[in-house]
Amino acid sequence: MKANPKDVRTGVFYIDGDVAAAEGALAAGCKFLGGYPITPSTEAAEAFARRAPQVGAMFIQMEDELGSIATVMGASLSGQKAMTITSGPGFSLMMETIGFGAMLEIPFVIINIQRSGPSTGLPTRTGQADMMQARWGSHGEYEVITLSPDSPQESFDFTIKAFNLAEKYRAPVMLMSDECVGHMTEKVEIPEADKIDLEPRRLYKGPKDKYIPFKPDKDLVPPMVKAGEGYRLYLSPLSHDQRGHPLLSQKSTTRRIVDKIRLNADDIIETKEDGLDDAEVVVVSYGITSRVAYRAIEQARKSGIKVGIFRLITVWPFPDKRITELAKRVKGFVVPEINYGQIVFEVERCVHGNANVVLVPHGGGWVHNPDDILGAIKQIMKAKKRYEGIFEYKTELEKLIFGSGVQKK
Amino acid sequence: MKNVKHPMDFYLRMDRMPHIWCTGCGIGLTATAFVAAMEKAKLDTNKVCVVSGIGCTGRFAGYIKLDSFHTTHGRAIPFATGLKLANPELKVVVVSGDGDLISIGGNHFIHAARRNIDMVVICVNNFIYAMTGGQVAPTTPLTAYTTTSPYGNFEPPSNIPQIAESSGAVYVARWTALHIRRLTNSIFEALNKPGFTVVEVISPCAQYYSRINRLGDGLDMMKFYHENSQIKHWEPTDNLYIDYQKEIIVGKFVDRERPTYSESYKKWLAE
Amino acid sequence: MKQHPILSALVNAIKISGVDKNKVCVASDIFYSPQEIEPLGFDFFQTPRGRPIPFGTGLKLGNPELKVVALTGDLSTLGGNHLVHAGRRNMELVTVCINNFVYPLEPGKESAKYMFSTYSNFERPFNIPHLGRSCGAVFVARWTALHTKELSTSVAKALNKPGFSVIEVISPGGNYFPGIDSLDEESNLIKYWYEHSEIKNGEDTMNLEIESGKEIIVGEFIERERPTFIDSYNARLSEIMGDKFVPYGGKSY
Amino acid sequence: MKTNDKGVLTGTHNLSGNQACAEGALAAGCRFLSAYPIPPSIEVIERFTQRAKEVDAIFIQMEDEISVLAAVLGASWAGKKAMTVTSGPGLSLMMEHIGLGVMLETPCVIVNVQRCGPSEGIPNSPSQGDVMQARWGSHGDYEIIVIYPNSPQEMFTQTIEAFNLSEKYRTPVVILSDESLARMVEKVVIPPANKIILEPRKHYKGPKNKYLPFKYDKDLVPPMVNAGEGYKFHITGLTHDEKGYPVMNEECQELNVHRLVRKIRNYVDNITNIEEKNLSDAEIVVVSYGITSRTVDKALKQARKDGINVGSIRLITVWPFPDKEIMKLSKKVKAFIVPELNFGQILLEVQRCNYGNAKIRFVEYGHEEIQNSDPILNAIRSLTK
Repeated sequence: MKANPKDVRTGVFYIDGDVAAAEGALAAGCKFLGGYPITPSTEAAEAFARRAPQVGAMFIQMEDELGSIATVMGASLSGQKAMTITSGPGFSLMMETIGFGAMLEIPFVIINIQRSGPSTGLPTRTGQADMMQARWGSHGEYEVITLSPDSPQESFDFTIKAFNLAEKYRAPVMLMSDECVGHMTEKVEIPEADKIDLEPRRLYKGPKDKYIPFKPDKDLVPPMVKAGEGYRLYLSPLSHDQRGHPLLSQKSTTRRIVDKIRLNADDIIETKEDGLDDAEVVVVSYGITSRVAYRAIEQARKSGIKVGIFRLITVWPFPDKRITELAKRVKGFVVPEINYGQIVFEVERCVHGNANVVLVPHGGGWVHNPDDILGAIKQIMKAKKRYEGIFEYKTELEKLIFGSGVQKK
Repeated sequence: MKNVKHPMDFYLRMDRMPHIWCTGCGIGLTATAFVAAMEKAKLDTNKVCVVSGIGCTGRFAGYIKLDSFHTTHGRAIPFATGLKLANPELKVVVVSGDGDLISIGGNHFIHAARRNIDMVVICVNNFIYAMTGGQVAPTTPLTAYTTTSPYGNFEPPSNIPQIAESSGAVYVARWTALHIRRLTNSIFEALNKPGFTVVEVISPCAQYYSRINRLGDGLDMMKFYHENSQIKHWEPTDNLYIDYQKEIIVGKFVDRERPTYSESYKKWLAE
Repeated sequence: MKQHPILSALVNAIKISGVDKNKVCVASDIFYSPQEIEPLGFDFFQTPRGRPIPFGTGLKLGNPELKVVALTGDLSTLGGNHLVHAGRRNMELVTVCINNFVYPLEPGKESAKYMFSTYSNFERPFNIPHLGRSCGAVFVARWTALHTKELSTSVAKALNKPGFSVIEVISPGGNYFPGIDSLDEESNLIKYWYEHSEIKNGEDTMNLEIESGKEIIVGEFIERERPTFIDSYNARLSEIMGDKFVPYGGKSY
Repeated sequence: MKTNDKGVLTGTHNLSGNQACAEGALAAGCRFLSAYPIPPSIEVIERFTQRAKEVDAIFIQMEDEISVLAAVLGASWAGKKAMTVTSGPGLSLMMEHIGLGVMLETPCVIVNVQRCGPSEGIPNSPSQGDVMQARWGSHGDYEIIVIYPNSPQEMFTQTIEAFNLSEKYRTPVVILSDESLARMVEKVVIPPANKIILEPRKHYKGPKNKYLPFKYDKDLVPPMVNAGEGYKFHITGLTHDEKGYPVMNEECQELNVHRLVRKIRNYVDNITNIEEKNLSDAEIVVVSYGITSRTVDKALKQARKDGINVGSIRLITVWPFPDKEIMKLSKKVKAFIVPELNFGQILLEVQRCNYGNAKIRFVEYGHEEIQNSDPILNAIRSLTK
């Protein structure tokens, strides 16, 4: 299915990541945004609000994030592609309802423009510290899909991708952007509508009386219907069987909700590899950090170190297999993150002790200094032995603040 | 000149000056009124806590030299509830904006009023989310332009005194930022009244609200509000809706007696 | 099996009001068993606690043809804010607030009921009709669960009335939860309130406080006209954008 | 510091896990409980409120879980030891304020009686699905302490321990429980008050005018004062300097996060509390925590009878995770077995610390068969073949 020309603002624009995300949503046929203002995500909501009436979409600013995410659930069930836009604190408030969406397999998209935390933190500065929260934030067992753009162009493309994944797998999909990408203004090319492929909603085709809400197809994803079409839906967030009736066991639906992502992981996972064929050191990065990493890699290559980059486009589900493969033939992994270690734990897990893992931490507020990443790369090259656990590289900034006084874990 | 002390210095964190508020903003005036009221009330300054949420007014706590707490968005009232219940000697004042108290904090607002928890709530209403760059607020008057209502606001605004009154506040007043003396007096009365007391302050947002709607600078707006305000004490709260650039009814609307939460809790424990 | 009075009232109301059963969606944070719901012939969504109103808002805006009923028990606590703001927007919802004085999901212990009652013995109860009125609802009523006929007519009226309507239903106890076998005790409770209620249509909502030992006033209190959210949205935008603007229909384009 | 006797119900009682938790809190000197009723955590509130009068403690039922935790933080700053109790859906709503608690370094205890999720799940059946959430649930970067007892007796002692840790490191501490532990009634021995050691609040001693809310000591934990003592301090959820004033730059953010993370990570060895059973000769080690560990013990007895050298590690503090211990073990044992009441959460951590040394078997429990030790036995046997 192709995008609707009415929705797509074809052309070349000079816009920031937030606006690009909003345009992407509209191009993907998103017709509903329930939002609440929070720095640094507001530009996206503003852009959507401006364009909404022109394409027959609805923007409503709710009284809080609890409300905005709940409206998204309703709108999606009534047949619209729906999303919400927020940042860390709002994201935390949405957690309960994210679990609800996962349980009822409601397709929806959350755009999280990350900022520095915890709590209010630095509202106007960047961060990447919500990555684990995106995966584990709500109670109980569920799986999500997250995408992580590093440029306004990608914010546009990945938002469309996000909606496609949401419709395909009927799962929560999160675009984990950050303040840097959100406020970075760059050239964004929006193609013609017929160049944009959209995943149509999996609508149920069979006879009305035969409809079973949670009866999965082969790929473990059940087709769905719209509200108000006389299917007599009964949807309850209690653990349920295929008919949606409460069932005192997690073995059926809840298990499938997890499996439908885990077993389809290979189709979902998308990564970008650069110069890995001869690499001795691999920089694993995602989002804005990968742009900084490229700089460090250039410098390292200049000085004759064989470095490659492994970029996570979909951070969740995590590309376990590929990392394990790589670990067998490289010296080590450098993981720069704008946090004090989240994805690095996943890398450590998949490496199985076959290579060194060096974390380049950053408290947030700004991006890494390429020299730190370079330093970490050199660190691995000169490492004689296998480290016990993750080696936390001491960044210039850290030295500046703490000297070498504070001992490491 | 350096060592000349301003009478307000005692109540302000001079080491944090200059403050972040724009010229022509009404929050500074609210601070002035609050400090004046504090002086008048002669409370033990060690026992007074100021709690704020997030937003322009959320920074209020940061400039007042009392035990001051800057909490999360909309949660100033429950945080203050905890303070008050855990240590009943404290006098708790919540100062925050319209978006913080009425929008995301609306539930806590009505419930604290229902419980009649002993606290003073000063709500600075500037009709807009200023800190995030001028989005539509539940108090934005009809037809006013904001960044998320680019075609003019079509949602009827909240009537803060009415919500407060109908959910059980014992004292409700509204003034514009320029009614300094009356505002001071209201805050003074509120400080001395046991129970959930609400003072709404109509304040201009010179940066966003006025710029988007072309209403001149802060002082023009402040003057406008002041001149177009009509003092009607005890006006039924139904009539207190604010229309875009129209007359604003101000005054003291509610002043009644109800047992506070702590009182009824003690009574219940005694039974 | 015994059908819960509120459900039967809802079904009658749909019959009386003549709205298309298939277009009725019920968003509820109260659990009803599928055996209770499925015969009734409307779509039923159990939402997270306290969120039926925003959830219903989404349904309504996603497809304005729907008739959305928000059925809620925890409204006076978790969802109070949503009530206030949906009322302000005059979102087109029928909100049926089941006021059972307790959290029905809790074990039916007396002490528990006593302690956890929203209106626990020293806290002042919310005057829900008054709150509904002052936040802008266009139709406000209160009945006990045994006023089946009146309740159905009120819900029917609300279904046909454009705008946000609040109907409070006094229904103590928690019989609609499996595993709570307090039926007699609690149908007695309902009977008690039924007998101690007096009908005063159009009563000023100020006087509707629920106080133990006092008669409880029921009836239809408010019926007024205000433009709904979608109306005022369309009005404003066509005023600004002129004929360029396509009124919001919510059809899936 | 000893507790005041009023709170301590010295003697031997038959208590459910939830009641033991309430008793533990009272014994630890907790005098403020704020909660919103949600099964299966009710009994804690009941017990606490029944005893509230005797010890003049305060209970307030707020309008939702968001305000609940906000009130707890407020109470803690007003000088009371405060806690809240909830279950999965409630914990999800509390996430934002866990972040605030971490940022303001506010001592408080959050008890999460787990139930099957996601969303409403199965309200009245046990689960261990919130283990990762307890660590990662709030936005931004932080470390937190999570304790998971496995019997009413331990619920009592560990609740006291939780308060001590929260006071010592000035951080919110999460106690994980679950429906079956909460409802299980066992003998609980409550010692006399003078036998219970409590960590006093790390109160500031110096001169009033010199006080800086976030000026930290060597252990990276700043001393604290209470509201209403005349210090006129300011604290904010924004990134702040040691005065507690917001500072909007990278260095300050680095300083904050660095300290919030390190004040826990640097003391992992002091915090970690694990129970080891016959590891000396063990070739197979079962890593378990909470309610599942009780089933493990049954399985181990049987396996030992069959002459298989199995040992077990029980995580009493789940977070921070005992990386070192698992690493050490992974070098000398053949395999790990990880039984959990979820679809694999701590399993991931064990895999991480295993460094590819030992085999790992995951035993997935459904809440129905939690009593049944056969799945673990089968796993053990299959590994010995």
